[in-house]
Amino acid sequence: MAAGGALSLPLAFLLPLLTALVVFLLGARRAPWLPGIGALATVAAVADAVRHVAAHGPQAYHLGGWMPPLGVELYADGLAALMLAMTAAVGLAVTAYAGPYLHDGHHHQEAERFWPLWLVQWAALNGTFLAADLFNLYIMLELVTLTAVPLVAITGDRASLGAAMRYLLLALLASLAYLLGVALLYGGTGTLHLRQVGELVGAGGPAAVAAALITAGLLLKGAIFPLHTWLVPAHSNAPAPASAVLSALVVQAGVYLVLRLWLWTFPALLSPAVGWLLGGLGAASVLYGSLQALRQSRLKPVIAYSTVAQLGYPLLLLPLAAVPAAAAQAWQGAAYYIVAHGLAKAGAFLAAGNIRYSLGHDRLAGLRGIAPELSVSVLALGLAFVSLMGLPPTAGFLAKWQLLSGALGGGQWPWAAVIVLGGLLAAGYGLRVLAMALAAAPSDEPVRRPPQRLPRRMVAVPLLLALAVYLLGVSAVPALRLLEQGAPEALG
Amino acid sequence: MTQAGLYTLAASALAGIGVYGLIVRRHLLRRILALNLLGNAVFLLLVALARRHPGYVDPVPHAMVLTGIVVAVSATALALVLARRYYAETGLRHLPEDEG
Amino acid sequence: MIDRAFDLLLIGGMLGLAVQVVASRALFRSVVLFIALGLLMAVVWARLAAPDLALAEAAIGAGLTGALLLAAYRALQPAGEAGDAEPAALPRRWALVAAVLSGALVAAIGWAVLGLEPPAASAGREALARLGESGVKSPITAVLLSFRAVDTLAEVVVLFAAFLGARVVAEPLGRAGPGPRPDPAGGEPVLMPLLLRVTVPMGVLVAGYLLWSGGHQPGGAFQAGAVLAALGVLLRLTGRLQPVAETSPAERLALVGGIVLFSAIGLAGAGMASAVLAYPEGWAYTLILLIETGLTLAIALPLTLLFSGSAGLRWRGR
Amino acid sequence: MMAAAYGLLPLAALLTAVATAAIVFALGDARRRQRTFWNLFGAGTKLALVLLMAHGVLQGHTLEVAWPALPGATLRLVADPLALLFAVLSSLLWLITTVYAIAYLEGSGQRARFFGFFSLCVAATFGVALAGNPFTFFCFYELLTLATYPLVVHRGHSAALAAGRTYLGYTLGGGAALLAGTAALYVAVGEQPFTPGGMPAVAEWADRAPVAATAVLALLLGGVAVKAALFPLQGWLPAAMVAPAPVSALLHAVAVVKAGAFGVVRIIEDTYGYALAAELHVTPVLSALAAVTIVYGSVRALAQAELKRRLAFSTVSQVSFITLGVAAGSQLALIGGLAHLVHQGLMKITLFFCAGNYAETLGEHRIDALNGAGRRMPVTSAAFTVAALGMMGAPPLAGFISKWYLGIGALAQGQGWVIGVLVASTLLNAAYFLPILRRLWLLPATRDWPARAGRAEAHRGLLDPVLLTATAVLLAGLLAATPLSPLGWAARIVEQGYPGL
Repeated sequence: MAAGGALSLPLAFLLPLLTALVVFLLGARRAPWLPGIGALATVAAVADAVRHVAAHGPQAYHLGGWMPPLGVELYADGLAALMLAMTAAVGLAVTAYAGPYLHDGHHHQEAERFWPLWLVQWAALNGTFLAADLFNLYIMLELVTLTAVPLVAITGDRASLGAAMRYLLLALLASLAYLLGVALLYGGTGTLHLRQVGELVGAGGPAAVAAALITAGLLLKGAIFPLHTWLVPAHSNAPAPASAVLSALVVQAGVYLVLRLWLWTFPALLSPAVGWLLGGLGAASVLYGSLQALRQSRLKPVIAYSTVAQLGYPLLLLPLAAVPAAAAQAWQGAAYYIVAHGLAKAGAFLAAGNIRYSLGHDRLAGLRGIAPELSVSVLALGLAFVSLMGLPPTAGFLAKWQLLSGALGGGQWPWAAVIVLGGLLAAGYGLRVLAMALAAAPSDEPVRRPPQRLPRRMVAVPLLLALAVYLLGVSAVPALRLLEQGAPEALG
Repeated sequence: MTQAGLYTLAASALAGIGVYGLIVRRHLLRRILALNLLGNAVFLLLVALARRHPGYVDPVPHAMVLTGIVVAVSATALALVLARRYYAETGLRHLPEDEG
Repeated sequence: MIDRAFDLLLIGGMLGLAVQVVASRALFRSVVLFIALGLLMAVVWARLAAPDLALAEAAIGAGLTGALLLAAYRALQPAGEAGDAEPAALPRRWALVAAVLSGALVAAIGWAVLGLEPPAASAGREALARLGESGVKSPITAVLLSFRAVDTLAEVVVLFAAFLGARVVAEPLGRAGPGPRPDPAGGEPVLMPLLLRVTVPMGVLVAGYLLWSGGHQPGGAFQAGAVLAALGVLLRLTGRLQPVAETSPAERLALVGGIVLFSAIGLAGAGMASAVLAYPEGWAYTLILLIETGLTLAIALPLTLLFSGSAGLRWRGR
Repeated sequence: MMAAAYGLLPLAALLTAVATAAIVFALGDARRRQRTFWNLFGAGTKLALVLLMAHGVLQGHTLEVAWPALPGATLRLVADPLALLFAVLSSLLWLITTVYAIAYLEGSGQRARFFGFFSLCVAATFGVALAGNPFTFFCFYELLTLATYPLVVHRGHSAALAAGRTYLGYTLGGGAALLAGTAALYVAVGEQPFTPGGMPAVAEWADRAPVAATAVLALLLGGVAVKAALFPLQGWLPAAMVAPAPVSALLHAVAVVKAGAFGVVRIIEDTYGYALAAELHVTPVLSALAAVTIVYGSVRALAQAELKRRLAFSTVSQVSFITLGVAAGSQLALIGGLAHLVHQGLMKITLFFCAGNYAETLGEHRIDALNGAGRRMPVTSAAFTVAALGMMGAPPLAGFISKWYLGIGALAQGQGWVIGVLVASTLLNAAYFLPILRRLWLLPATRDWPARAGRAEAHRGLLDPVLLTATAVLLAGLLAATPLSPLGWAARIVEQGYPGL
């Protein structure tokens, strides 16, 4: 009976959780500094976990000292470490941003409710990235859902309530589909451990049915076309910090699990046909999401549809994973895509939140002649969009380059075409927004309502997130070296 | 057919009924009921599979179902509160985009 | 033979009820039938050698869920409105699509389970074999609080999160929960006070027994919490517990205290025992009982509050 | 120690421009004096660093900095003579344009945004110049697109936005082709540095898979052809004329079109090598397109009534001389093409500055409104005249030098038809420039322009840059025989790098 890996693994789950509980116990108003402390502690735990993975390879922590299949294992390889780190960055940013956003006198009630929900969600997200146990993942997924839905509904207007309701019903359906698959897998293998199941499950009929159910559930949670319908109303009606975590983290956790399970648990089932099916859904997401983003007249729906599009790219790994010449680069590209998208999308939503906070709306046409007070936020928005477009010098570009090189290297032209076309479409919707922000005010404009002053921290946070994407755009090598720790054997 | 086999088949039928109800019924309360039917189906499947082993009853699925029941009641409670608030704000008992 | 017939009868009843729940024209009927189905499920669990589940299902699956459903049904049914006024049904082709889809699902799962060979080794078998190391005698309690303790921890957090979420979208006190609250001082059936005077102590006693007995036989924090919650529902319905808009410090402590305690003991395991969520040698039973006591409250209170539709509750005797 | 310091120069110069942009953004609109200081300081520092680099290269130092961006893709900046040709040009003109722009934009809004992106543009141009491999080249090439877009739409009215859309439609489309081509190249041969005469690995690959190699070359050239405004991809350039004059000057004379033309040089000469490109039958197509563009641009220029639009079509025409010089395949033609890279930059920036001066001082945009402007604004008009004559190829000005080398270079290669193109171009240039000169100097003024603040001429900040660049046009021609003239440097590049042509 020994735990094995680094203590920071369980801490990454327990620290934000305990912070949430204490914040609830004391009340956010009485301890406004507490979420920040908890966030920093969580970041420290994640940093330690990342350091361990980088230095000593994948870390497996056996909770309670029980080895699987009896106990639940927390497992951090390079991929999980990257996800944890990305979540920590976004989480810290959102925590810093939400403070002034919520404590401005209008949102006291929201603040009391936001903090415990968000901190529990952070814990659950870390749990999702770490859990190496199919049933524990189910609970983590439910925890993510049950915290995400109230965040969508927190403003309490008609649109957000409807969006939250739809989201909840579909997410519960997704969880149950997932659990149904897990039940079949346990029935067939007698274990819930990801890799043990992978070793025992084989490629037979029951395994295929289980994989199909689990994948359908996760695609629904990951908002992959055609199961994306719930995302846009939910993400565009939520308040800015919630939109940021929902788009940057919550849906990406679904996509992460699709990759995790197909590469570690069901590699035997990943035939070319299955790969093409999943990749095809990813490609459809890329194209459909981008085209829809081009047609929106408000800023937040543009960003939300861009999420649908961006979530499709990592799935392109699945058809490429089986092609030896493509697998390694595509793997790196897909993982880096999730990281780049998370940071850029959080930055974009927070910047959009500033615009909305200040102007009171986010209609694209109303962005003309935007006030100089908002120029930093517009700059942050623009910088984040450049990464979403996959243009240099951003992390989004490096991810796209790797994925594209993988596709070309494997002679997989259709996927390469999707990647290039998706980038062009993203440029289309991104620059449509930026053009409005750069445009001069129409001369017949009535007197503008003076924009509400933005707290400094709310101005700085989106810019810092956007700049992080550029820092990761200078070199992906450190992150990709981390990713090599425990890379899946299924590749190639 | 064994007792466990019988109940696993019953579970799959129950899952089908749940999914069918979820699609064709639009009243929010009915959708929540249908989700609970599906949940019961999953639980039944787990417990039935636990019964197949010669000589012992697997306690792990039982623990999973026990956990699942609490998760299910939590989710149901949240869904019901949300549905009620949605109705109070909009006067609707279904989601509007479902028309036609 | 009799066994087989009984199984078939149970399954038939279960599926028949499920079909009725979906197909019934009257929503109220669907709700009631669903509650009945929950009770039937409890029998099924007992039949499948899962008495723990039978207890939990009866209390939570049928009891609490049923109470929540009935309250919601009433809230969604404006006074004076006849019938269910359901939204128009979907076009026929959708029903067809749904039928095909769910049919395929049934076929796929059915086919899969029939092809599923029971594995030679399983986590459950190992759990039974190593039960002695867990410190408790009931295999399910061992799985829930020792082998897979993190599941239980996370699951109580799920309940807490649902409570938090319900607060976000809560309706005004007057409309929330089971609706208009009776004043216990006003007219109520003569026998009610007497009934409560018997039920409440009995309930607490039963909960305590279930909690204590969980270590070696069916029962434990879940069931105990469910019984307490049922008691809470009863007191809320009879107006002994009145909804209030603020969560009192004591209630806050009861809501999260169990989780904090569980996490703290879990974390202490990293220093005092072999790992996080491991118990020091010889302390397992005591600590598990302690944790379960905390969890009983952390299960009972949010469930009661979810039913009540309020942030807190205040006692109001006659 | 010294060598290591030299090695860091490219990075230092790049960061100077980036830091200038960051400082200018951070200063905001209000702090004019500080912004002016930092703009000039940044531009001056960068020029000094680039000149130091040129010195270092002459001393025989290797100026290189590289770091891995991805496994198998390096960001690499190398100061070879060809890179420095472009880098010196862009740094010098940045400084001059900054002076001009500070005066030109006096009093207009969003200046922090303008100058910030302006600096980023120059950083990107510098990166394009020093890119040591195709991956790096692509990165900066796309960065240039992004950094110029806010400048094109700077005025923010609907026409500017529409032009911006056109601009991005073309350039991002080109960027996508370049991305696909570059990635495919990397997949085929791995990472190779730009190598004068062509990458050996590409030659081997082309032996194995000539069709794929040709397709990738077509993608690469298609990508850079957009910015080089090669027919039929020139449509964005006249549209982008809505931008303020300093932007037109920078875009058309230095940054964007030159990045495209420079890309053609890097791809033909340093990636595939001329011999391979010719073997794959790509160079004849390229020279034909260049010739068509030269004639097409000139013909379209004839019909323009607005001065800046006429200059824009003139750019379309003139930039293709560089491509033509590359595609002709002889040393002399390449020298002419590379010299023209600088010469055209100097001439065209002068012309745009002058157009800006007329617009700013007289409020005139149309050619037919400039009657008699020469007497009113003699200095500006004299500069315009020098640059226009240079464009036509009148000796001893810069334009004559490059056309001369192009002509004899093509003749040496047996491509006599190039002479025809040159003659046609000269005649057309005369046909659209001489009428302007006639109006400036010979026709009486039809309007009575009010003097602003007691001055007849444009004010100092607008005038000095014009004088400087016009003088440079003159000197580049007169001193062409010296080793450090643009021609001398171009000859040095070709003799060292491409002895095999």
